[in-house]
Amino acid sequence: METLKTISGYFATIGVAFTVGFLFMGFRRILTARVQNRVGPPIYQNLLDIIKLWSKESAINHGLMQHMGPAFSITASVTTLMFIPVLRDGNWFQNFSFEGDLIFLLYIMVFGQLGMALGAGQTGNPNSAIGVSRGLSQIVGYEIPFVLALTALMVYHETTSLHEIMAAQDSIGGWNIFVNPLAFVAGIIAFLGMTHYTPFDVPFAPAELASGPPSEFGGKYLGMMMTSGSIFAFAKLTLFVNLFLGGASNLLELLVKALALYLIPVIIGIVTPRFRTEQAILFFWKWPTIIGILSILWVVWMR
Amino acid sequence: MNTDNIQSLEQAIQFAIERETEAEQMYQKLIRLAEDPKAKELFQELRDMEAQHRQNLQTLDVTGFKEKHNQERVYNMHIADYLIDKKIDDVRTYQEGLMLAARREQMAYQYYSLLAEIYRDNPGLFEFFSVMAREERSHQNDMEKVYDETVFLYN
Amino acid sequence: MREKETTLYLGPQHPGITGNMMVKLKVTGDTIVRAETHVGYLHRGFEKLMEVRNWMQVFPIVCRICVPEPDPNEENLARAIEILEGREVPERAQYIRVMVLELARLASYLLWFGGQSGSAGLYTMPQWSVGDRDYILDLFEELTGGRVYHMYIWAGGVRRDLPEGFADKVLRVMDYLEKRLKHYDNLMLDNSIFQKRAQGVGVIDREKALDWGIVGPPLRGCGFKHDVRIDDPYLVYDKLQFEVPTETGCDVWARALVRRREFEQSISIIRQIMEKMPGGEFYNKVPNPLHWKVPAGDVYVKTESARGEFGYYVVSDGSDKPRRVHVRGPAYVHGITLLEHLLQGANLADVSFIMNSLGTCPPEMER
Amino acid sequence: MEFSLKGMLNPLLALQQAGKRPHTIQFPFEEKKVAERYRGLHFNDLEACIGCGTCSTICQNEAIDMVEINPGDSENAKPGDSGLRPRVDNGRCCWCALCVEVCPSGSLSLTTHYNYVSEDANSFLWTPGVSNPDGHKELSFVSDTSHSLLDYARVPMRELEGKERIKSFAEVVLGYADEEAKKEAARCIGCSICTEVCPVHMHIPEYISAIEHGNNEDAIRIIYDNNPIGETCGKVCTRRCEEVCPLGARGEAIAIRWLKRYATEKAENAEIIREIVNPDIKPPNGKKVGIIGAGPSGLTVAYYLALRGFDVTIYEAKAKAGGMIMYGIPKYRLPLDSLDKQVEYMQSVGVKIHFNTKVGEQISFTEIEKNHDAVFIGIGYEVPYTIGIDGENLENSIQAVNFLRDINADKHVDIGNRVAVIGGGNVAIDAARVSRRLGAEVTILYRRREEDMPADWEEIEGAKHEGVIIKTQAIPLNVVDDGSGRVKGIRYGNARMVTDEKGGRPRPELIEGDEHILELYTIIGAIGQEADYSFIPEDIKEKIGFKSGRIVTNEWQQTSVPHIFAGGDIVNRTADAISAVADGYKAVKGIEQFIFAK
Repeated sequence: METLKTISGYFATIGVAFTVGFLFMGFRRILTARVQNRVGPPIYQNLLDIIKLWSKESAINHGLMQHMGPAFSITASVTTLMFIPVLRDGNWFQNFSFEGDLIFLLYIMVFGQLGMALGAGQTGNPNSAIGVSRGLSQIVGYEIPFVLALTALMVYHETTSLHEIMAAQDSIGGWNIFVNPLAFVAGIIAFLGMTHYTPFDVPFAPAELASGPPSEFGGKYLGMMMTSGSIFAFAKLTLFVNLFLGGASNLLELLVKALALYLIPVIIGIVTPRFRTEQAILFFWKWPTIIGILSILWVVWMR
Repeated sequence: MNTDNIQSLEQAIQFAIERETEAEQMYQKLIRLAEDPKAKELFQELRDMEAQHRQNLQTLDVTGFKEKHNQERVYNMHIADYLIDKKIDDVRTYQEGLMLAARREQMAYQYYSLLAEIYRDNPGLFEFFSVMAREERSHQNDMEKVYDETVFLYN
Repeated sequence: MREKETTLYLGPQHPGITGNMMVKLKVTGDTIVRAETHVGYLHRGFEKLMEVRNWMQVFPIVCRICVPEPDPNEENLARAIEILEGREVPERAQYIRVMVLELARLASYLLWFGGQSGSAGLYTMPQWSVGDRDYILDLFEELTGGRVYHMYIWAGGVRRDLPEGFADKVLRVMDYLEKRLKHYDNLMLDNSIFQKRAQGVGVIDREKALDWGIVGPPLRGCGFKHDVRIDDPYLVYDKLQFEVPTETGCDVWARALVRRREFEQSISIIRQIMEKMPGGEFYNKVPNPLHWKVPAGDVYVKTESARGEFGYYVVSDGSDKPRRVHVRGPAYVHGITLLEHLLQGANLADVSFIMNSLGTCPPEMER
Repeated sequence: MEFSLKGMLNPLLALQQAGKRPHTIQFPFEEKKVAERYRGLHFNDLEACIGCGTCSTICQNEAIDMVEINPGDSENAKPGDSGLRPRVDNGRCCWCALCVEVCPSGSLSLTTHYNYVSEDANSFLWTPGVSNPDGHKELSFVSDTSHSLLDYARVPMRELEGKERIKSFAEVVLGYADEEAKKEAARCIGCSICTEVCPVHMHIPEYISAIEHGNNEDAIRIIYDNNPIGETCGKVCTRRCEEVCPLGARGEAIAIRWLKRYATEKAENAEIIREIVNPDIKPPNGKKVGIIGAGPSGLTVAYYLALRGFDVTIYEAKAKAGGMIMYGIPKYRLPLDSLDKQVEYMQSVGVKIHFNTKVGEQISFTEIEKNHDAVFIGIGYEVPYTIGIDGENLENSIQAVNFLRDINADKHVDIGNRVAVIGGGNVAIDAARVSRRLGAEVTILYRRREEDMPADWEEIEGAKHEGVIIKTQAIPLNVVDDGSGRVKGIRYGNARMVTDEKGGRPRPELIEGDEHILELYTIIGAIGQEADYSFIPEDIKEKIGFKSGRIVTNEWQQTSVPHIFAGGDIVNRTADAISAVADGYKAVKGIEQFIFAK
């Protein structure tokens, strides 16, 4: 009985993640359109796109790794999600969180990108290859402030368990965003890098690489990637909500907090041009890294 | 047959048949006399027309007569009224032939109209002669139309 | 040790290219070692086509030589024929032509605003400027019946008179665009990241700019005050007041500022035109187009297009077809020789960025 | 990396736009209303279109081709309509609307309809008007004569003043000057619709184009290619070509006749014609052809057969060649020397003409038959119909054909000072205008309305200018005798017009009692003519088929007697010179085929 409940919980998590993910993306498309003086598509447009893509057949074959790429990507997204507790407490949506899950997440979050990189590299399209190399370079860029921010939190809370970090933020004043704003800033800038919205969309830059890694992928592959993207977006947002906004005790709270967090990359994405690759990496290594180090110092000093 | 001793419809028809036969013979003679191919063609047509009328009369169903005759309005362009009355022996050309035919039809109309007046008391005969008069009037109009279209092409 | 070179084909179908052309890039990492422009994907050899079309049939062809700004082509051809024929153009038609040319310049610059920002990833800007350009296209639609290809200016004048109430509509659009410029500044030109991307990128060698035959905003961005409208006024430009802005940076940023300031000047020119527009005839009718012959002779005419001096060399042998129409488009210099030169050593990310700043117009190279 | 605060915050102001009304519309639910002059997909008014193909000519993309909408349309088309209609390949069209600007009939327009989606590539071949029958409801870019690239106004022909004209038989039309002719010729759109209706299929666009470029000699050569009496036709042709000229749909037709006249008149005498045309005369082939009647058809047969090496002899009853164009057309329309020049030129290429040789009197038909390999009969309609009313034989009641013949032969005719002409054809108008020049007051009595008159409108106008009174719907009833066998006047009645239910032309119906008398000195009948076949022996007459007084021929003008050919008025119903020329031209081929097939 318990097992059944757990398993159904996993599926529920995936369902919620997917739904919230595409709704958020739809929301982003509408907001972007409105700022751009357009009406924009309906909020469920991404769902329609995914359904359409899944219904297509793909005639191109670049070898096994091309099939595996999107599969890796979706696997990584789901796995990441599985190790993120969606709600602070209660029995539902806890998934596989365990002691030290934060360290595990640091690795597993990159896994999807690596899988994609393998798949895209297989296609032989130079645009994909360059996109992949840029993407990996950018990971190198934003991982540093991200790790610094996480380190600050781990040091502060003396734990590597996400659950415990969540539990520690028991009141609004106890939220890490207020307790350690520098870590939040470093983390959110790294988060901008993770979302691949402008100014950090060099891997995909249409004007340069014609969308980069996914350029040889269409139909079901693209559908898989979009599905993966929806789930991964939710996973990341949930992670950040858990880390800095004290998690959520119910789904509604989670949605509100996640949306608030999501607005930051969306808004910045609307109004900024793209950094060049080296500008982006230098940027990550400069401001957010300094802020990240400062946040650790701050924690050390506070303690 | 004399007009005086027409007593019945059958006799009246017989009378009319004789008139048509006379006309037929006249055109036959003209065909022989005419040199102009167009005139010759016209007289042949007229002869055949009269022959057709004669046949129509010969096979006329007396009982159903009243319902069958034509009721449409007949125009009168009055061309024949003012055409020179040609004698048969003078007629050689196409124009003269047409003039003769138009005048003849007109006269036939007048003749039948008169007969209709005379036999006003006899409903059957009156009806027959009226119809014949109307027929002849329509033939006159046909002739006038032909005259209008050919001789009067530029008039 | 030589790094491994990757060959990248930018185009002929590519979101970052300004039309159907290809830039073949040899890249090491993100740096371009060599760039080669390849054209031939777009048009059918218009100059040659014109030699087998009669004079009137040439007008629907020339406007296709530049998609974003077809009118200088029409005006050039019309003016060349008028000079050869000695045909007078009614004054009203001349004013209408200037209005059309300046509206086309605005439309072209709006498209540039979009292209320049879009190639840098600022996707909001193209949506704005292309949307705003549509208000100008609406004006064109009302005036000429066509939105993009107008086929409106032809020998002897213009094709139709202004529709009723057109002047008011033009002025309303001008007021609107002026207001929008502030938003454009906020989003694009004041934007730190845009400035970072544009400054010091695509620098033209000022010493060689004139020798290379660079014209228009790229030349004015190098500090040369060169503008056909001032140097060799045509139509009624000598009766209008306007400035020719210059910048000294020689880079993408300087060219952007030049265009931004010229945008204001064009608005002012259009306002003057609407004020001074005389009445009267708009068309001095040409003979039956099916056998219209233009006297023998040759003539070079030029117009200041949004990309710079736009010249037509027209030769007539006195027959009903042009003997030769040579189009001297600025994009030929900017898009091939200059672009190839500027791309050497540039960052891959800047290829279409530089391309846009030069006003590269593939149909014009490939006429 | 230096960031200014302004550089980071100003872009965020863009977010204000989120509250503004969007620029875009939601397409399938809303549609953009296009401008009044929008150039969308084509529409063609199929009724007004005449299939001239000018749209197809001007289209620089070659997107328009002319097609039959239903199979057989071009065969069944009415005169002046090619039966073809434009079809637009929307894959090629660039919507420049030059086709609209040059459409002479104004049938082609562009519509507000700009959205067309189909998976079937063939459906982009769009026949305007068929593919969008409701397109007339959404017209936007329409053709307007004030904007059109074509010139709808004819270069006016200079003429003598009406008062001047009646003083003499001087030619009324003065002809085009060089510049005028070029200007008029430049209006031509070269569609060849005229060539189709011309009985001879003269190369009209070609010679107009030659005139436009100042190559009159080329024009003359082109004209003489299939019409040896081009100059006569240039003056008096009934010019069906101009009736169908597409420019006539909304303006004035090209003055095709005057242009032909202009070109041919450039050759001042027979030698010059010979020099310009410089015909290729084949060596004699020993075959002889006899031609009866030196009218337009006979002359045409003679000329082209002579060029082909035949020994050609024409037998003409009168003293001069030309037939009806010599004796039927007054001098002020066709001066004598003009015709003489043309006949002289024909004689110079080997045409022999025996004048004053009436077949049946001076020479028998049988003899001609015997001496020649083939015989062509082109005697024309010379015998007039009479008025057919009482008093028609009185003194001074004459026939127009005879009257004109006498005048042209320089005979004196006493017509007095008051003349009535009966009829409404060209002969009637000619007789009236000649009478006017002889100093008489002239009234034309016509049974129908003026618009029913078969005469040329230009002739009617000319007559009016010269002071001819035209009484329409007047039916002559009888000629009034003055008691001494002379005409005293004419009694006529007014008529009302009755429409023919069976579709013929409206018929005049006499209003009884509405009668008037017109006092006159001379009455001229101009009702119509017919042929005199009396010279043909009875046995041959039997064999040759006649129908309504006309000789029946095959398409090569051959009668059922194989070596006898016929043409002109005795064969065709159109009664004009150009049809006679056409018959002659066909007979040339027929005779050649017949003789060499033997």
